[in-house]
Amino acid sequence: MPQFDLPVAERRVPQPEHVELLLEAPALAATLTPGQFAHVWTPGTLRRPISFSRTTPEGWVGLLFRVVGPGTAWLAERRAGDRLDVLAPLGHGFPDPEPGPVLLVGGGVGIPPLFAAAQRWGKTHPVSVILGARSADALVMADDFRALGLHPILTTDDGSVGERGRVSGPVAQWLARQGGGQVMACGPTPMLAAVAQLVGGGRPCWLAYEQRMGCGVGACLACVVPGAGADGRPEWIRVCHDGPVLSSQRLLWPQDA
Amino acid sequence: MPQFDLPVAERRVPQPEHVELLLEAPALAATLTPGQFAHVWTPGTLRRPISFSRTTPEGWVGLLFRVVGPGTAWLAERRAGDRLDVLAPLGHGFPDPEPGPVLLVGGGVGIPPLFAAAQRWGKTHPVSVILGARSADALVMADDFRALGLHPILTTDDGSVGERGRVSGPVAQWLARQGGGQVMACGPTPMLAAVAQLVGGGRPCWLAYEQRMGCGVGACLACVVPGAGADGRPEWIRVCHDGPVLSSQRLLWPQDA
Amino acid sequence: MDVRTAVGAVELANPVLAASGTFGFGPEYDGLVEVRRLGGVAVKGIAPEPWRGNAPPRVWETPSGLLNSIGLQNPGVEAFVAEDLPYLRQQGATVVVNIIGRTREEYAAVARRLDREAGIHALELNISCPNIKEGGIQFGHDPGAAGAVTAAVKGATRLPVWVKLSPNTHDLAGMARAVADAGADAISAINTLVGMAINLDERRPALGGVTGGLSGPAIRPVAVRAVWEVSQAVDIPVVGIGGIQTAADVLEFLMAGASAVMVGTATFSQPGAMAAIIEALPGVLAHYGFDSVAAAIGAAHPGRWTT
Amino acid sequence: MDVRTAVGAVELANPVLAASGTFGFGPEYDGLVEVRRLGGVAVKGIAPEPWRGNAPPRVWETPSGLLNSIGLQNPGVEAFVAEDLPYLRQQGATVVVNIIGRTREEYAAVARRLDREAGIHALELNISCPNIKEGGIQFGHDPGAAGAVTAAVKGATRLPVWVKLSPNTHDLAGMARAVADAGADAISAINTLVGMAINLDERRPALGGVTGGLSGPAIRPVAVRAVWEVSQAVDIPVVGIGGIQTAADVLEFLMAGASAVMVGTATFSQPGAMAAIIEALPGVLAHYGFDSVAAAIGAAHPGRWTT
Ligand SMILES: Cc1cc2nc3c(=O)[nH]c(=O)nc-3n(C[C@H](O)[C@H](O)[C@H](O)COP(=O)(O)OP(=O)(O)OC[C@H]3O[C@@H](n4cnc5c(N)ncnc54)[C@H](O)[C@@H]3O)c2cc1C
Ligand SMILES: Cc1cc2nc3c(=O)[nH]c(=O)nc-3n(C[C@H](O)[C@H](O)[C@H](O)COP(=O)(O)OP(=O)(O)OC[C@H]3O[C@@H](n4cnc5c(N)ncnc54)[C@H](O)[C@@H]3O)c2cc1C
Ligand SMILES: Cc1cc2nc3c(=O)[nH]c(=O)nc-3n(C[C@H](O)[C@H](O)[C@H](O)COP(=O)(O)O)c2cc1C
Ligand SMILES: Cc1cc2nc3c(=O)[nH]c(=O)nc-3n(C[C@H](O)[C@H](O)[C@H](O)COP(=O)(O)O)c2cc1C
Ligand code: FES
Ligand code: FES
Repeated sequence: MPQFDLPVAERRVPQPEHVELLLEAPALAATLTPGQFAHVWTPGTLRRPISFSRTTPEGWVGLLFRVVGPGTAWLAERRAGDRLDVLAPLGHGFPDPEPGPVLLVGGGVGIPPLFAAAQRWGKTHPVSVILGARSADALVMADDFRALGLHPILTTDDGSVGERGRVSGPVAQWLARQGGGQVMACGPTPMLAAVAQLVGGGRPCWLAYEQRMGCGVGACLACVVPGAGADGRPEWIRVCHDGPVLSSQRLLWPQDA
Repeated sequence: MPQFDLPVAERRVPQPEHVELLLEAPALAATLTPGQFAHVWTPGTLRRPISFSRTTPEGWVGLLFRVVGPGTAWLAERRAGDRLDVLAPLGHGFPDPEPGPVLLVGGGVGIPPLFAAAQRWGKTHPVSVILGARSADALVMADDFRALGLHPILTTDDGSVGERGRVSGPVAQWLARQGGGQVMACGPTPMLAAVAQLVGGGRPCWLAYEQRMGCGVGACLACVVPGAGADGRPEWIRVCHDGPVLSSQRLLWPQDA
Repeated sequence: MDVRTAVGAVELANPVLAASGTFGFGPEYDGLVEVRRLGGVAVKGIAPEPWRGNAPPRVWETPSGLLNSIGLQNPGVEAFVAEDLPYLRQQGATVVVNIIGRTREEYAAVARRLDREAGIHALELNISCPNIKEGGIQFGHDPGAAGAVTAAVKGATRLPVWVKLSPNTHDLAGMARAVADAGADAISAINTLVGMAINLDERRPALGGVTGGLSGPAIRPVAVRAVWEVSQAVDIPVVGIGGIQTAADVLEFLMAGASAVMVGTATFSQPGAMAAIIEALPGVLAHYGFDSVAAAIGAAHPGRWTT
Repeated sequence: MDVRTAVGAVELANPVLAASGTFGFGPEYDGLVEVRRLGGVAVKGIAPEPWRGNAPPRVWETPSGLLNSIGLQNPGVEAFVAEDLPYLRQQGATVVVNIIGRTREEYAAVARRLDREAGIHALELNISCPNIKEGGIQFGHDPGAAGAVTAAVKGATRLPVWVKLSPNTHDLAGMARAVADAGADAISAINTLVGMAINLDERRPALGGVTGGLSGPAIRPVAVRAVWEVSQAVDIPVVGIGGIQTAADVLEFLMAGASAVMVGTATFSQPGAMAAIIEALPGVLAHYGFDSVAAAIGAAHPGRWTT
């Protein structure tokens, strides 16, 4: 995983409190797998992990984030021409899906890596998209999916756009409708747990996980989540190195841990 | 001593590594005594003390500094329109001189407060000026003194401008030439000690002192220098509150302390 | 929003006090800080006689921190009573007098002298200053000695006695129990950490006193943990100190178990820091779902976690 | 410019080593850090058997600092020897193996097992990790226990033994003397300070392990002072650790008395930090008037001040 010093090509504000920085990075763009992330330098003692949201024909890569604290606030102030120091591509992204339908489920700032997945597999697989957020102004990239010819189902907690409620309803419907297929999801941990439970053991279910990180490269053992080892015994999985995309089968959920 | 949020009206670079910021501060300009200083907010845990270098007819005040570390480096990046958070005017400046000749002696970044003194007393008193620095590119404000109609004698350690050597030579000559008069000086502590020794006890000698500061307002007891109390016993003098301008009579020099 | 709090019998209009040694005796910040708006003011440490303190330089900036080696320079208790106390009394400030000594008897002597004075609300025993070279320093990490000096002071005054602990020990809980058992009315935590810096140009320690006390945001995690540990070890109230800059920082200390806090180093950079914190506190409490300062005290303690 | 140095019998091409726990076992930073260019690598603490460590979250950022509560998760000595050591051996790195245990015997067992392995240059005893809840923690502040574990390890290996001290004590000099008397070949100072933070949203400690170890620039003044004190208390070499980010920081530790240094937290933010420091060091030494690393060691000690 090399280190890059990348110029910001464009800065977008898709929603209030959300910024997408497009970085000029043709070499990186060519090697990215959807679900991989960048560990981005910001002032302070730790970098910030952000998933890649897209690649573009110009050889740009996107980082779309919500401003939640000092790190993302600093990033949000970057302008075209400024440079970002990023370690990338980090971790394992989504595996190439098997033939058949693919469901992408994204919640909040978990949506960006699923857009990257839609870019990659939208033409080779029948892709359905379900996006959730607290409210309309936290729902990002719906238009980007539409521009790919996809028709995302939207849900918001407050009903301000799409269906009122969580993604679980539409996910359950999709699962009931489709005999087989596979699911890729990214979002808050409770959402991932709900999706994993709905999917159950019958179909592949890939989840892009979050955990507080130190190094981002597997060295410090900070970013662990509980998993089931090969022998079924509990083991720690490093999100940065073994993930962030993990099979739902490999994870132990808080209640099982 | 109030707190001000002052816009930078102009930024000048009088020498490499030196910056003068002119701040729009009519209320402050009206009350300043030469030798008083500002405690300027910079990122980090402490403010930075900088003497006022001048006032202007527009109601501006100047801060002229050399870039030596992170605080002054940050200040040097300020541009017209940026704002500075300053506590000012702090401390006691030079007292109104008695009638008669006045010698101003400035070394390096000790020159600015003496220019402020020249502005104040250049018309009411016969003022002589001796300025010293390491080399030509550390000698500031000579032209400003000339613009007041004064003829500063210049000395540099390396002889790159003016006389080669220290200010002591010209100071001794001035003292020998003038029967009476008074001296105001600001610069590195060894220079102040030399000036004080040359002047001796016969004439008023006012020195603008430096010491590492915490609060800048007299509360923390950080900025002390050894002085002789009223009863002759050693006591600590707070540079921020009792100074920075102190009578040479009040100070104990390192060798006496 | 009810921001009132109490440290034992000492009632405070809000939980934000000025920390000892960073606020002089009050008048120095005149025009910048209204002392009567503060929860209280802890004055510079006072000894029976004047102390000279350490050679300059006495401060040095470090990453998010400050080293100081003032060395407890102070005018002595008589000068304090005659020259400094009247201002604070007249301002109606809640006054905590920080006291220092080289021996148990010296501490008790200051306490006894101050017991006669009006306008003092509590004494704070600084048994933790890392800058004095005399015997006093052992009070900071020896539970027996700390208990003995606490008892001596309690015997010399009717004023509430707060004991200020040093973080430079592995056994904060033991120290806290020792001073609580000896009758302390509250514990202040923490004083500075021992640290030092080198002046590379001069090839010598940056501070005249060689080592100094580290304060500022750098030490906040050490302070929060001290408050956490001490507030669970004893039943007397804890005053949290160390690196506080914002109302959110105050809430962190409250949730860790502090009943009030003190702000020190932040005042140097921003004299208005305490006023700004007091102004912001109601909004921050509300944002995190508290309806009073009291409700936040100890809210993160075991058994009270919401997740 | 001669940047070579030595920690007792261990000769180093330069004084900059990777600190234990922040650099894994080396290959994690492949492509970003060339381990053979470093002065050396201290690997993650190794116990006789695998340790599970603490619950996440395990890191939390603080002002100029980092809290961690990894809790010494490690694969155990057998897995380390089979899976991790070969990479470092093959890279030709100078390898310091950090070892941990719950008892004196466990430390000795790891040391005995590693004594048979090629490619290890020193052992570093972590007697100071604040994150383990078992008996081990007492080694960190009890000179007797620290001396005993040092002696036990010395008896189990021919490798040089460095003992890594905790700053969470008031008597660093006493700890240093105890381990030196027990035969330690060098002292590493310091490990992390005990600290904690509260997650305000969740109303609970931010770290799964509740308290954690504070590292990063915030602790540099504490570390410099530890090196200063320890290097004057004992005659064995000292390895300085804590908050180093730049070549000037390295010089500060050298002047305080360190013979070499370790860089930890800085690598997280800037994987190239160690390489950049090594590259800048000759220029920085020259700027401050030194013609070698050796000349700078202890240059600020009493009796050597130039002013
Ligand atoms: C693999 C991965 C991919 C991510 N992708 C995205 C993305 O595409 N868009 C996006 O908006 N956010 C994403 N996040 C979350 C993002 O990293 C945090 O929002 C961000 O680090 C917050 O930093 P801050 O300084 O603004 O906030 P603060 O909350 O002040 O950060 C404090 C510390 O906590 C860490 N932290 C805070 N929130 C999180 C979180 N949710 N997950 C992990 N660490 C956290 C920070 O990195 C920092 O170390 C991702 C996280 C991970 C682990
Ligand atoms: C009353 C007074 C008036 C001053 N007036 C001027 C002026 O007009 N022009 C000018 O260029 N400089 C002046 N100085 C010196 C100026 O304060 C320092 O150069 C500046 O603080 C350096 O900050 P830094 O972060 O760039 O450097 P650093 O050296 O990194 O600063 C580290 C710390 O040391 C302190 N410090 C460093 N040098 C000095 C110094 N010489 N005196 C006091 N504290 C110091 C800083 O304030 C800071 O706290 C004055 C100092 C005092 C006390
Ligand atoms: C310059 C200075 C002087 C101090 N003097 C004293 C003192 O006299 N007595 C005392 O108990 N604490 C003293 N302290 C410690 C502070 O009261 C406080 O405990 C410490 O600075 C941590 O808080 P902070 O990080 O908010 O500054 C002093 C601190 C500083 C910075
Ligand atoms: C994530 C992390 C894990 C650590 N693990 C160990 C360890 O296993 N053994 C040890 O002796 N020190 C360990 N340390 C302490 C470091 O080696 C070092 O002493 C400390 O972080 C201070 O240096 P720094 O400020 O450069 O990080 C760890 C530190 C961190 C941040
Ligand atoms: S963040 Fe260091 S191992 Fe994952
Ligand atoms: S700087 Fe605080 S008293 Fe002068």
